[in-house]
Amino acid sequence: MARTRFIQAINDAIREEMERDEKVFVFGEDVEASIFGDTAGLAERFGKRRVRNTPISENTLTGMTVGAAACGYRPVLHIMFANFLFTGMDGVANQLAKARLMSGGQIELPATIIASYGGGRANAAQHSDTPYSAFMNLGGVHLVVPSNPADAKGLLKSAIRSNDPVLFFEPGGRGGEMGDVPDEEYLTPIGKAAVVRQGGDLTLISMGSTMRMTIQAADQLAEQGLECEVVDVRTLAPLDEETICAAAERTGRVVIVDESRERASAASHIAAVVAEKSFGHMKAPIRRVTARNAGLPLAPASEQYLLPNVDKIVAAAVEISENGRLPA
Amino acid sequence: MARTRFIQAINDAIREEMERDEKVFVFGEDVEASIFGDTAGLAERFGKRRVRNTPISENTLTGMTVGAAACGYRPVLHIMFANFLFTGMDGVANQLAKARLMSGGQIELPATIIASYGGGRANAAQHSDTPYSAFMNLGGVHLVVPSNPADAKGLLKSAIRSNDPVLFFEPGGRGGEMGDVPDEEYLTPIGKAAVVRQGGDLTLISMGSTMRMTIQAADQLAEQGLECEVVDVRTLAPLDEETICAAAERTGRVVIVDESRERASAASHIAAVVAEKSFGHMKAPIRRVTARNAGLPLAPASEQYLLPNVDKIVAAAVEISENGRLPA
Amino acid sequence: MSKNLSPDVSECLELLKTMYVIRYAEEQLGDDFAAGKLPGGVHLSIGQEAVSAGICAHLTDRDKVSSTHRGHGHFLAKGGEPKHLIAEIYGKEEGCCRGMGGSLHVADYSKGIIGANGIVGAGIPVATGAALANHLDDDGSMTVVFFGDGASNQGVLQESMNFAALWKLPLLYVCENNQFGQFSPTATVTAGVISDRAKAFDIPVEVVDGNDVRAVWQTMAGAADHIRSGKGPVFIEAHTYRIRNHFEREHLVIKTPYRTEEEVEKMRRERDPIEMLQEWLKDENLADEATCQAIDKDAKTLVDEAVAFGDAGTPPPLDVGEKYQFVGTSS
Amino acid sequence: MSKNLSPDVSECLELLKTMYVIRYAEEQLGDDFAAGKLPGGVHLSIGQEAVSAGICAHLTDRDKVSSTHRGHGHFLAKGGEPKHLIAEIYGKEEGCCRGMGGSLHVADYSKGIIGANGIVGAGIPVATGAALANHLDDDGSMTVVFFGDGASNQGVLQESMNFAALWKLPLLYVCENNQFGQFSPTATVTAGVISDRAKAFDIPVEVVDGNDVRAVWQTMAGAADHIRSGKGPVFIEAHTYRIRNHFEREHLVIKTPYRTEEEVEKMRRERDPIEMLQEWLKDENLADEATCQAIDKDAKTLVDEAVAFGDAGTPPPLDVGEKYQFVGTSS
Ligand SMILES: Cc1ncc(C[n+]2csc(CCOP(=O)(O)OP(=O)(O)O)c2C)c(N)n1
Ligand SMILES: Cc1ncc(C[n+]2csc(CCOP(=O)(O)OP(=O)(O)O)c2C)c(N)n1
Ligand SMILES: [Mg+2]
Ligand SMILES: [Mg+2]
Repeated sequence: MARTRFIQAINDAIREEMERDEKVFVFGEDVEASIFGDTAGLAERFGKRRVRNTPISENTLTGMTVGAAACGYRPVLHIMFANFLFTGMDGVANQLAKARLMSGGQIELPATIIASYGGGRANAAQHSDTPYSAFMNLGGVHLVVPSNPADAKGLLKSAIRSNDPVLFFEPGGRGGEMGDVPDEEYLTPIGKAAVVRQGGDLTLISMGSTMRMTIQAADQLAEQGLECEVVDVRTLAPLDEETICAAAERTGRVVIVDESRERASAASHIAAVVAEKSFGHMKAPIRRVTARNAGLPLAPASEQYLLPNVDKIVAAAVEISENGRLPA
Repeated sequence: MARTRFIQAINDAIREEMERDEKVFVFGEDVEASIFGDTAGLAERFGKRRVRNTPISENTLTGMTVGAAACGYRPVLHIMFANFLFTGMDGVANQLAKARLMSGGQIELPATIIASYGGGRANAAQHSDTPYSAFMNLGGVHLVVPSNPADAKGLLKSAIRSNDPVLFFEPGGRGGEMGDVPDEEYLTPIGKAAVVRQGGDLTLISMGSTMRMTIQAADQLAEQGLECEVVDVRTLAPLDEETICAAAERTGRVVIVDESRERASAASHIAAVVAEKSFGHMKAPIRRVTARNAGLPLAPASEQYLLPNVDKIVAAAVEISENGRLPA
Repeated sequence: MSKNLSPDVSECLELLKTMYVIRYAEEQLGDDFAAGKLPGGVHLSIGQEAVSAGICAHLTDRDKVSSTHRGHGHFLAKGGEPKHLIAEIYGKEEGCCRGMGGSLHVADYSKGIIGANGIVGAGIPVATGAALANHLDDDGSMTVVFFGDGASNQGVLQESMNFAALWKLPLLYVCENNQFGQFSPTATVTAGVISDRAKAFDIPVEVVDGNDVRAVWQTMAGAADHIRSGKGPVFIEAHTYRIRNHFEREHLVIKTPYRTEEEVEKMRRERDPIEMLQEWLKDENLADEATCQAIDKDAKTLVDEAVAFGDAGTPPPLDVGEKYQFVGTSS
Repeated sequence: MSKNLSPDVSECLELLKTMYVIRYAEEQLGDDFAAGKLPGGVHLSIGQEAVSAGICAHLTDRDKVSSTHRGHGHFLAKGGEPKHLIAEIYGKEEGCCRGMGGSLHVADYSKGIIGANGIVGAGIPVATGAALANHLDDDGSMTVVFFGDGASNQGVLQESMNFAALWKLPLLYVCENNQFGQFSPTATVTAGVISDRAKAFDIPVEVVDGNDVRAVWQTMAGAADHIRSGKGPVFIEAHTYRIRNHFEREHLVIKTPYRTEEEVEKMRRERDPIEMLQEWLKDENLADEATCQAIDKDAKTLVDEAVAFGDAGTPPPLDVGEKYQFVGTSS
């Protein structure tokens, strides 16, 4: 184990996979200079043939990803901010998510797209969306959302090795966060959630950027006498319904925390799955703590107001706890 | 009342609103020739200044919609197939949904986008998506999904008059369906669901293209002794949670039917709302009948297999009915 | 680009055969559609066969072709089997895409046919990625992207040309200017000369009579040479004409005519690429009537066999959609 | 396009003032950012002021300007109030967008400033819609869209030019070629000459020294004339140079230099648009040192007042986000 920065774990994952398989190449706007640091140093190591700075042309970038993947390569597209996925949406929604199905399974599409998402840093509305929920509905792309350096590395390595397309959503602005990362090689499986904490009173379910506040909320609730089971969903598509439902059923009380907007969110979906599959075990309303249904303003307090936070999670948990209030 | 074709009701709505307000104009690829018929005859009536055939450039079309709306006009963009919204996604997700918020409320954005959606007609994966669910998560656009000619007309008129952006999702291939449309002028309010049938055993909730099969399922269930309350959601954003929850609570048993793919669908969202707000009234798992998580194949039987149908609705309803099986 | 190369007699006869196969296959599909036999719609390229034939004659299986909603001709000319095309459009398991794609999505990756595309213009970025793969392979292979005059107004064309020019990608742009995009005459929705758009990127441009298959072949000979030698992309604008409807039986929905019957008739009479080639062959005494008829017959037989194959095919299993969606493996 | 018109002395002094205001406002914002005072980031246009000033001098409130992530100069030159700009970037309720947009989204619709844009290139389609509104208004008003060399590689540029050329929209394209897109020198990501891309659409092109405010003013005089008289769009490529970072304190994240300090220093010394104009005014004996200093001082005062205004502003209420999202009314 080594204490590793989040961004470094991502960088390590790409480097290791580029070493392993020369069909892997990285491209995107300024991947050499690397604003976030996740592709830093790769051009020096692997050369400009495999680390390609591109023009600003998101529609073509996503479409190229499909073409290169269908023709034998393993492209890793760095799209920078997740909002730019919308700018290049056709290549994802109409091509990447459909090309294999439409071909009757002729091809593999080993493509990875890295996107940094999320608000809370006064980046204003066009640089702070959490769009994974919208992509969940596309059906044809896997979605991973790591919450810590170890998972980031393990999930990204799995994504790059996957013969199916994977969108890797990197919680924005968390690059500096440290976490323990195994020294030996490992993969974190796509499609497996993790129970990161045990507790019999309540189940908190979250992913990516909101995991930290979810765990803080669990700490706070524990201090107040409510023990929470905490699930890190890690993969939104395919969704590990088994682990999620089992954790939900163990307590019968569920709060789902998700940074995306409320409507048709990952949280809504997980709630629906629990309400459908684990209904008989539920003892209380299934609560969701999400962003509100609006774009994010610049003004920091107004922005924060719209986002999930520890207090909102605690309040939701308390509301559905056994007594409907905090234990004394 | 006059029996009116679905497509004609849409056409009438646009015509009436163009008569009413000269700031309304229609544009899009071949809106003059009008493949679906919904914009047919408008060019003859209002001239080419207000009915504008455009090049095939979806990214610019959606972006122009924002510019024209912010500068005093009421653009109605016909994007043809809803999949092409993905082709022009930036203008919707990053501009239209955010421009007012980012300006601090300086402007109104009276823009309407018409898109035909849905599968079941062997149009293959790129012409058969039901993408309204993905758009629900954007936060900054209203979404209406009519299921019959009267609502289509009333909702589209409201959309065109709305000072906020509205995406109007037209169930594809239903143009020929007839329905009674009031003779006098009327508006169907955005944000109001309709209870279209009473029944104490079970609540079926649906919208747009899946309403007809939902009502057929209710008929079939009624024959078998299960009386269904049926809700036509009509507007997905804003969502009429009040009407939906009240209908859910009246029976305590809910099946939600939605043509979009299962994950992060409108159905998932409605289920989550019910599981959160009406939990105490629920007597059975909240069931969702949606498309499966894949693109739609050409081969008709394989396509149908993935889509909701009457049998699936009936089966889901029976599953959660009082005895867990059909009354004898 | 070298221009002196022109197809010899046997090459001409090959081109003739390719065009006949496309013609018969599409006539069949038109009839099938009218008869209500097809599950989905079809866009026919009848009258435009020379572009597919002339371009693809210079390609091998290692080369890629990215195509459009009007892609049957590209598929067949690039070596796709007629029976796999027909079975696909019939929605049968035996089709090139196992009945999953249909007319809008015909593909045979083993032949380098990386797919027709239902999104106008979207084949361009996909092809750019394929050309990047060729470039990385560095084996002299290339990619051809076909697209229409209407598709030229999608911004991805400009984006792609910038990439291809910068990175000297082995990518050939073939704009099939058939004078209409759906029901809009090209000039009403397209400013300037389409191929001029390539000039700003210093991409060499050729404008060719797309109904003269020998001219297309010849232009392509030079373009392919240029591209394979690592000199970067080329842009060919092929002028042709869509004789058939935009989609079959369009008059059922389109009430106002967007062109005259006389215009179509004149093009059919005077500019049929098959007739043009046959006449030239006969005028030059390179092939007689019998030779041409034999080729015609061969093509017809091939298509008839393909139809029989399609008819004999089976509908795919119900649950294949989810099965084909993901491969589920890792490297 | 007529070219003989050039700015008179009082116009030159106005231009000088505009440039000074932009300069001081942005220097302030750079200092503020370094001091950790700003809620978000800023992209400064220092060194590029002449483009904003020279272009916008010919616009009225009825005309629209669509801008970029580097949009403070456009905002100020188009008549936006410095205090509304500063307060906005400080995230205050008193800002032009009530603190909702910040630097990336400064807009004042009452002044025809229809918004900076955080999505590179996205201002182009928005401006096309605004120009369509101008066109429908048919009152001689026009729209200017500013965008960078990097943004020129977004396909929407081609798409928009096609619309504007076809419909003769009163739209001016101003490409601010400042030689970099983020950390990529333009030539490494951009093939050919950007303004050549307009030529395929038969859009008149002007290339101008974007640091020579009089040249920009003069070019714009002709362009505006052309556009307002209904002749359709014009494309101006203004060559300039970004003296500051792409975003402030970029060296904290970007470890490898993408240009030399000497290059920047040389541009700062030799090509400062404010210095260039002042020197010319003095050389030509059109304005003396004192006149220039007075303008400098006025501008500084204006910015100081704006800063005081911004500092005195209040954070917006917590719940405004949802409030501003929709207007909730109907026509
Ligand atoms: C993104 C997108 N927009 C619109 C359409 C509808 N559409 C199908 S074909 C077509 C016209 C294409 O014209 P062109 O590129 O000239 O090809 P042609 O049909 O003439 O071969 C249009 C608009 C589509 N399929 N995809
Ligand atoms: C769609 C999109 N892609 C990428 C970015 C990130 N980005 C911000 S500024 C910029 C460079 C823009 O270069 P240019 O257009 O030349 O403008 P300049 O910064 O030089 O003024 C990039 C890539 C973005 N904001 N939007
Ligand atoms: Mg065409
Ligand atoms: Mg630049």
